[in-house]
Amino acid sequence: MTEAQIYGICGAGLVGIGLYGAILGRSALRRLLAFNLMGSGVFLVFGAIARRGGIVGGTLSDPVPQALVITGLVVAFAATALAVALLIRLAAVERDEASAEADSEATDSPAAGAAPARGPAPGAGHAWDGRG
Amino acid sequence: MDLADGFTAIFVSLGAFFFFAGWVGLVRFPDSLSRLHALSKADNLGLGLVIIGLMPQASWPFGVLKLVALWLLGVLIGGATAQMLAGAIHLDDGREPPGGNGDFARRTSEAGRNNEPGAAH
Amino acid sequence: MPEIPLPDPRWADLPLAFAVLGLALWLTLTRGDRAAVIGFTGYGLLVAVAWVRLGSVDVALTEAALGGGLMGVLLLTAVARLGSDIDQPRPSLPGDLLIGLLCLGVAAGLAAVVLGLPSPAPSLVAAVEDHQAAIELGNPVAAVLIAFRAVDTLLESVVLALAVIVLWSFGADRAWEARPRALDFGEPSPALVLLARLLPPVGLIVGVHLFWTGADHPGGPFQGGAVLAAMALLVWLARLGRPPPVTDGFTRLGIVVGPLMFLLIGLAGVVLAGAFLGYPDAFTKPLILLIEAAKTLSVAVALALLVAGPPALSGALSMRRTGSTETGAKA
Amino acid sequence: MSGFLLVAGIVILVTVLLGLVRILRGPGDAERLMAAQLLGTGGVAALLLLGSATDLTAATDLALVLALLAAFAAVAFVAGLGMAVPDHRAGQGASGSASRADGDSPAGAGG
Repeated sequence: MTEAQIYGICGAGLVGIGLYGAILGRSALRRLLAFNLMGSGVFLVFGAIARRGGIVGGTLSDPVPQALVITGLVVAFAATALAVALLIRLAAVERDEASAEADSEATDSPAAGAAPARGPAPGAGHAWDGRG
Repeated sequence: MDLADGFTAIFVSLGAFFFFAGWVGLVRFPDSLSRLHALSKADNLGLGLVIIGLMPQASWPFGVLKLVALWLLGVLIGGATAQMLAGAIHLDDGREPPGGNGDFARRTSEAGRNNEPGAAH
Repeated sequence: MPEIPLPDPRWADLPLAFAVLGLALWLTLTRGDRAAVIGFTGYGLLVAVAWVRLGSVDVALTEAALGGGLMGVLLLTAVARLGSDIDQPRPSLPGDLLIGLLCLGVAAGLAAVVLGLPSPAPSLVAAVEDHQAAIELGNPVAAVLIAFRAVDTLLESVVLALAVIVLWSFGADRAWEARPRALDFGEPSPALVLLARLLPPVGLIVGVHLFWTGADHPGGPFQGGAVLAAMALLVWLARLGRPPPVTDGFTRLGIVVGPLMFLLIGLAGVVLAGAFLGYPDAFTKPLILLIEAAKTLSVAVALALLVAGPPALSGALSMRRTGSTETGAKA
Repeated sequence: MSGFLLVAGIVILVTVLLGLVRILRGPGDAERLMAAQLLGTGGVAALLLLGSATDLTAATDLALVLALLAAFAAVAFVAGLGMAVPDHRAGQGASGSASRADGDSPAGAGG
């Protein structure tokens, strides 16, 4: 087995593991991690192809797939950062709703469930100010 | 084989030994602070000896300079992170509670961040 | 001492590949979110070493800086902020086993494709080498990024700028004038402050070195920019400085200067070199350096701001346990 | 000489890979972080040896970047821990955030 084959198969395995985790992950953050594993598996398969091309061309690695992987890594990071921001926003909104529900149960008035014009909900402060 | 190669062989072997020792300590030591101590050994002695050993093989001057910079970086970062981690795992009796997954590190902050002997080697 | 023959490199490759797969499997199945994220930072380091074994130090540098460094900061702060690090039961779908088998099938199929790749492998090495001399770059990967597939790189730098804009839009309306607060974790430990004072000058040198050496050796704007961004994050985490407010003009300029410079020089190429993103022969190297310098700055600013989060009125500050450092210092 | 350096690099790499056991076993997240740190340091040493053995000078640059950035996980971990044990603010009992955080509190974790 050449190293291209070893890491290529490793990349294939990572795609499988990432796919499984993206479907059955325990939490949204874990599914995000799994998605990154999947991406890194695809990149490794690219790396295997680059390595094979590089050997044919008499160098270590074919530069064109390498360049694609570099741009891909940066874009994947940007996408992950956006996903993390969305997760935190979602958590803030959920917390708002949970506290609104708890308040409405406490005051025993069903009409307060909608809670249209309240101030910032307690507990939302640490997650980007709750609802805009 | 000449003198420089012999020098390299001795110091790199010593460095590899300290990585092994650090691993044994990390896996076998009973509590967190001892494990941190073992990690610091690998961090500072292992990497340091490997770098000293590689110096005769490096190109002069930039290769050697980079190695020196790496060693300084390793000592600085290793020391500072060990200090931070020691703060994070510090408990009053310094022993590990029989907790399960992840709860140990979370019981951190009250006592945390004071100077922990044995952490900054 | 007898000369030791070169060992079979598979002694390194096979354990490394198994460790990467095992770590990935563990961090998919383990219970705690924070444990999984810590595993993921280790995973990034391992994959960086794997890329060296695949002969690509350029990618390894990017993976080490992004996957090992910045991703760790982004995800660990996210775990802290979400407060979700409690054991969550795995969602038990009825077709659990079926999904597992299907994923195994996908992996096996892909592995079969990898093993059955055509031989001899298609290669663009010769094509790159033929034209590399014309743009005076010794690093073939840099040549592909900045010249041969310049449109990709241009769009990619635009994507980074757009990502920052989208991220900012996640902030609350009334927080628009405020600063990003995702790294706002209360009083830092003294060791962190020391590190944040000593490391950034070194990181600055390494980042600029990576950008400069990227013309002829592995490195480049992405790798250099990522290292610079990491140094900014360190300063912000230690509260020696704060992320700029999103309304700050210089920050905004920093985000767009890379794509803008790329675009302007590319448009000038229509007139001077007869093609969009073409470089006139006399000024090829200086123009490329100009673009790469601007891109390094933009990548650094954009990556740091992506981790720093959208603008917010209150950060982790409101959750901070007061006085932990003070009591620690006295003890 | 390069044969010896490669062997040493492989030995160190395999050693720190075995340290992954600590990531798997924990028991605390601090232990996992230590194993990741060992991975970073050992990776730096292995890269230096590999680079010296195969005349891959760029490996030193990569080792520099690894050494600089491997510590960031520890930094973010310790900084984020301040959040994991939130103070129990008055009037928060019913809110979602407090009930979530309870799982992380020292009282909850000691059991």
